[in-house]
Amino acid sequence: METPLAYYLFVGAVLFVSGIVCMATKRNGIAVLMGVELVLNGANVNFVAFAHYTPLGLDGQIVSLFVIVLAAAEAAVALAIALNFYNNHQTIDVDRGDKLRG
Amino acid sequence: METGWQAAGDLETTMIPSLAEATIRSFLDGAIGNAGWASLLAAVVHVALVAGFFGVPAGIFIWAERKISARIQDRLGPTRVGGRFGWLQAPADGLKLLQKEDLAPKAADQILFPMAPYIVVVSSLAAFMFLPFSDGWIAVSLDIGLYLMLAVMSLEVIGVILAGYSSGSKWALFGAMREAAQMVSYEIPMAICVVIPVVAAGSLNLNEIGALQGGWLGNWLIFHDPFTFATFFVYFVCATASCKRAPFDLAEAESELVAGFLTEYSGFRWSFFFLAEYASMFAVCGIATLLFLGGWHTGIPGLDESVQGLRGSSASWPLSWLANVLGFGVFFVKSSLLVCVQIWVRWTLPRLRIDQVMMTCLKYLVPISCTLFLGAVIWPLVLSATTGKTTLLGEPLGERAAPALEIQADTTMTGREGDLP
Amino acid sequence: MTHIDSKAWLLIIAWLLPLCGFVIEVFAGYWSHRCPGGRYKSRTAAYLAVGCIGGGFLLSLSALISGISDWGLLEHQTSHSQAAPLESDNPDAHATAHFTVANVPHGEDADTGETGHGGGQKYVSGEIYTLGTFGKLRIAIDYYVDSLTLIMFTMVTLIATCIHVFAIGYMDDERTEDHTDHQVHLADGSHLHRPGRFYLFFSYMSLFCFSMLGLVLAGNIFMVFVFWELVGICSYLLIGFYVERRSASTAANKAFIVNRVGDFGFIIGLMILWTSFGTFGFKSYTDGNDGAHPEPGLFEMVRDDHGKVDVEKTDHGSIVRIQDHDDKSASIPYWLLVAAGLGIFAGCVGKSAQFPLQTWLPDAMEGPTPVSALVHSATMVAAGVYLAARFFPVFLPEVLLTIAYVGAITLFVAATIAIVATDIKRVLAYSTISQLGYMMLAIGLGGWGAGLFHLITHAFFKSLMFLCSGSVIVGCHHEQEMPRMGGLRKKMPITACTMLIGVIAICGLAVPGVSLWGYKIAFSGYHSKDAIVATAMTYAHLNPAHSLLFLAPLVTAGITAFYMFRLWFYTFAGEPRDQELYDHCHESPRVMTVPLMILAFFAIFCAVGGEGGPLYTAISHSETIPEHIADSAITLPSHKQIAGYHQQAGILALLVAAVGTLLAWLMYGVGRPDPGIIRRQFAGTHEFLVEKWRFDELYDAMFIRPVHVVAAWFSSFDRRVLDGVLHWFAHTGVVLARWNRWFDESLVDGIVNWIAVRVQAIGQSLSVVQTGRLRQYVMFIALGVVTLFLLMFALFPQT
Amino acid sequence: MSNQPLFWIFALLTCGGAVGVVISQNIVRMAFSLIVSLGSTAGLFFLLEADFVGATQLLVYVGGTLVLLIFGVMLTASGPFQQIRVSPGETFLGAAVGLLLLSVIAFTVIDVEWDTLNAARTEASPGAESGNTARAIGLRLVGIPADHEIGVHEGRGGRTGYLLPFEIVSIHLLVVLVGAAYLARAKRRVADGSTGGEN
Repeated sequence: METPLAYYLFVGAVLFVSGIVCMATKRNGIAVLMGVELVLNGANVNFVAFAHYTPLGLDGQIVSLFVIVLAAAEAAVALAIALNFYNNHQTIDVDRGDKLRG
Repeated sequence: METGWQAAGDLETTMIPSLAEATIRSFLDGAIGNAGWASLLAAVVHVALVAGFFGVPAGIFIWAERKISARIQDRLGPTRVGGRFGWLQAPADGLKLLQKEDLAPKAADQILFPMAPYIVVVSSLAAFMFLPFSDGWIAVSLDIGLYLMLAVMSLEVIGVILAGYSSGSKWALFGAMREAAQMVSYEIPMAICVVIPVVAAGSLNLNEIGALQGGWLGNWLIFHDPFTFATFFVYFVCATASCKRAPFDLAEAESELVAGFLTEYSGFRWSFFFLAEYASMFAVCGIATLLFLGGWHTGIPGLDESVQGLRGSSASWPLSWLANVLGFGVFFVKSSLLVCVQIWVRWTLPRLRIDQVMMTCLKYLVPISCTLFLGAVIWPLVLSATTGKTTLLGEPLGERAAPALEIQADTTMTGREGDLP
Repeated sequence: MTHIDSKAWLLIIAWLLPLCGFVIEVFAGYWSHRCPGGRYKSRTAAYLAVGCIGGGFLLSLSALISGISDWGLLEHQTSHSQAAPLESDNPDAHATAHFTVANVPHGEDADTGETGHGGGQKYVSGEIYTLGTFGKLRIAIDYYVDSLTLIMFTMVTLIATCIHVFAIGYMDDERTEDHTDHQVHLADGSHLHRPGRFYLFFSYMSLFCFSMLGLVLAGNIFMVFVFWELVGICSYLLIGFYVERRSASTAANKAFIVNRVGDFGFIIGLMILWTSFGTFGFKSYTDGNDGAHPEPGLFEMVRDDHGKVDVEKTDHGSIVRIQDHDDKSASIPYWLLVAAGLGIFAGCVGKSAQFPLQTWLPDAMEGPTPVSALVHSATMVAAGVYLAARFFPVFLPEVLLTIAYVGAITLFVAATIAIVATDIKRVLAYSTISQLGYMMLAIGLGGWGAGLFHLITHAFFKSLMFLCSGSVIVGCHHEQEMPRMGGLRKKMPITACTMLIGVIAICGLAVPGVSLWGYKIAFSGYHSKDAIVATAMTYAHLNPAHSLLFLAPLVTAGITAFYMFRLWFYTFAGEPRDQELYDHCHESPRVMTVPLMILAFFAIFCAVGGEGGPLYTAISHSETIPEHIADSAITLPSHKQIAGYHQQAGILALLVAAVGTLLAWLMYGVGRPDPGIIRRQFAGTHEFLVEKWRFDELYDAMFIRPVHVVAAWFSSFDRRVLDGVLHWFAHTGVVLARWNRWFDESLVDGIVNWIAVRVQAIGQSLSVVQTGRLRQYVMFIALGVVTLFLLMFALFPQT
Repeated sequence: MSNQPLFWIFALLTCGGAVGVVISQNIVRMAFSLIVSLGSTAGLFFLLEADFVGATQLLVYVGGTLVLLIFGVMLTASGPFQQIRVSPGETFLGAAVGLLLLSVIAFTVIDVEWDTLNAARTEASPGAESGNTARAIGLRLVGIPADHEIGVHEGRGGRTGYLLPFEIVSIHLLVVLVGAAYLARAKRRVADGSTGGEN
């Protein structure tokens, strides 16, 4: 018997919600980034699962590849921002970045 | 070559995902009669075999390193343990390390510190799953075998970093950070170098790449064109660096960092790192053998063909088995020679500084590998435009991909469902 | 631009060369003159200017030679060669012969004019560029080249070259970064320090040469006017070159404003000519009209080929038929043509400093001496004479009479003032005015050739004398007062010698009765002045009512000799009056003396042969000989008639000049009678002359004071009436604005502020959410999503 | 072959890793949990016959996380195990919102009839059991739709490809790398004499 699609979707949901909660509760900037990665991964799981279980075919996989690549790009930029943030504030506590101005 | 080419050309047979699995599993299937249990048992057998291929060469190389370094330094090395050449030295060392107390510093992270060696050793072991030791002797034969193998091998560095961080020691942390920087940097030229023979062969499947190079010496991808020839040496340098071997062993530079990320480890866990290092040396050298040096083929024209003939007669499996054993021997000898070169280099060259290491990679190896890639792509085009052939020495290898493409193009044009891999 | 005659080409290039020089100098001059490290600036600008004008001279010379060969300028016109045996042994016979034909004037000369025209056109004219066509009015850059143009070009470029070279030496003290002007006293008692303006001087000079040449080259009266004004501008710039000196800037302003008066008449003349004739051109084009009937010019419209003006009497007075015109019945009232001529002449009066506008020229001596030499003696002031000569065909007898009287008055008045002037340059300036009066007189008397002859000769010797005076001034360290000089001939022999040549030339001294190889032993001035006096004498005989026009030049010839020798004796002869000045005095450098010698050569020899000589012959080829107008009261003398009086006039003039010279020698060379005693005896006259016949005072009373009164009246009108109206408007505006402000502040601002306050309040309440905290935002997003889902489930169940 | 046990193993590891990321307060442990979660996700991909995506997941994501790790260590290096804690109230609030969101999504997942889709899929592609999708993906990326399931669908056209997005993403990556290098470049200080050596 094959694993139902709903199971995969649930896994994706857990990843997604974990990412959201991680972003919402962590004060460490790097941890926030990790939350973002988790959210993207939750989406990816959904894509690949739908690709497998629906007539979507390879499209789902390709979109997930794009997501992975763009996530890497996003990580690069976000880390550069984090580094600058650290240079300016001597910390990566995102709560310290509430100045809303330069 | 003729037979090899025929075997490769027969898409339906060569594109079966895992040849070895098929044999072992079908054998077990016949013996037990339950498909589920049979596949489980087959998996266990595979893991055992791979672990064996993982452990035995490592042991041999640990011994070889001692002997070769001793000879280079005008010593004898181990002579007593196990007889004439001290050949039992490696197992004896392992035994000694097993007996040691499992120490962990107080400042260490109590979860990550013990876990780090396992990550290293598992990722190193997992890489062997995708390494064909002979034609079809491969645990998991995938179309993206090489890709996955590189991916898995890159996991090793996570263990190193975790080890360095969780030790709670600045020497360990320094070593880990150096290792991370070095690995991340050297992966780039290494990946590009790996892609060059892949372009020439037209496949990421290591088994296919190996099978393609049968026939004679000229068919080896290292002789495919001048760029692959140069690529081999660049790859070898990168591979050496990615194994943290001297002269790139900055992560455990004794003179500066005590022992780098290994500082706080001892006994069994320490031996895991050691084992993983030698295993991955063998893995990268195996990749080099498969990609450049003809894999399990001897390179002697008549011999290769006859051995391939043995394989072709799949009805009598002992004969084909014998041929594969021979192929394994050839593969092992080639890889071991490369490992010995690494050992030789280690005991000859002094260690670089970390900035020199980074500069070598980013300023020299990356541009060189990019240039080589460009050249390797353009070479067959130029050559076929001028001479009509795509290679100088061997038979054209890249044509393998052409029929597949044609079929796919037909499929798209007609809208007919093709039976494709 | 189709075809342009080669002579015209040469002249156009010669004309444009100084413009290039000017552009380069004025834009690049300052930088090019910086020497690396040294405080002296280089002479590059001067070399450039000299090169341009020298090149222009060479081109003009080649054009002249080309003209001579093309048109045979050196050959006497057919009837002249027989009818004017100038130094005939039997003058009486000629005189009687010509008296007999006086009643039928110009019979033979009319033929001359015809042959002059019929024997091939002796001019080239064409268009360089059309600036614009406005209906009938066509404004173009034309050229009109005849022998007069060629000679003027050569003369102007030659003199200008000499003066440029001289100026290199004269302006040398400007060639520094820190020039001290000793004549400008600052409030603290020190002198003005400023950067030297060496390059600026030469750029102005180049611009002046360009303008003057353009004026001469011009083929239509409008272009003449444009360059006329450009020349005026250059004059203004050069007079005010030492702009920091109050006297210099005042003199520049005076020159400019006085010239405006004349130009006003000029513009009126222009307007009359255009409305009546519809063209500005002198004559029809010879170049560039491919076989088509050329558009006739002014000269052709006024006079036919025989120089005849077609005058008709109608009920409304006399009219002049316009000839060679599409509309055969086109005409212009006689008086209007007279007015046009007077208007044009008014411009000439201003430019040539004729009575009553002569007052600006002496003041113009504030400029550097090369400027005085070039602009205010040789060329620019001659432009007025040139224009009068050029427009000779348009002038009717009444106009000519006016010209003659103006010239006569001017020459006498200026000469009398020159007697008492003590500034060396002012003496020369008044002399210039006087000589210009001679030229005007000659033109007015119908002695066209004589006037221009004198123009050329005068240009040479007057520029020579000015340069000599410049040399003296430099040698005496910018001392211009003659009473402080004396005996300088020992210190500066070359200057003294060349000056003496100039003085003899202007006085018209000669050795009577002796000739050398058929030529009289006389300098250029003798020949030209002789020609004028002869014309005047003939005229006086023909029109006895106007005998004054003969007496004035004759007497003035003596006065001229007197004051010129006075100048020379004052300056060069005798004993030094100021020993210190004398001791520091020195001869000028070679760069200044060589031009003197060149000019001296021309002052001696340019008029060789007199009226039979090449210069006069060449000029006379451009002459339009007017035919007598039927009921005119005036009879113009013909060449033959003049030739008859030549001998007499020459002797008379020489005699008078000799008397003047002798008197000068007695008074200033020997010192007996003592000039001081005479001055005291005629104190009133002397003062009157020193105050320049009180022209400045007269103008002050006549014009300046009334203008002041009128201006004061207008000013009070402005202040009382106009200002009152304006103030009322302003006050009303203020009241309105106050009300407006109240409206703005209470109502408009109230609404806007209320909205702003509301918006701010809302924003304030919302800003609580805007914490800048990343985690809260994430939380908001999550909550928002959940809320959306719940809303969706609640609102659209089971869809 | 039944993949149920493998699925459960990987699913639990994935979810456990994700929850570990949330719960853990140590950045390196979080990263470790993340690696476990992402690696297991790659396993799930293999189960879903998306080999190439799985391998890419391992290579790219693990590489990315590796860099995250390095940065985490670097930027929290002021204390060896520095932690920035949040207040319990916030933690509780976050957990509550998370659970709410999870319940909404779970409700949605359960509420949909997935079996119809499953049925459609089994009809459409009986033979797509192999996980060797690398070549097909590659062809699709360069614009040749070799996937028979998609290629024949009416309304999609025969030439569906991802060449343009692929190129765009490539350029995008390049730009991002350059930009990141610029953003993170070292602010060079003027070297004093003592450090003027070779570096």
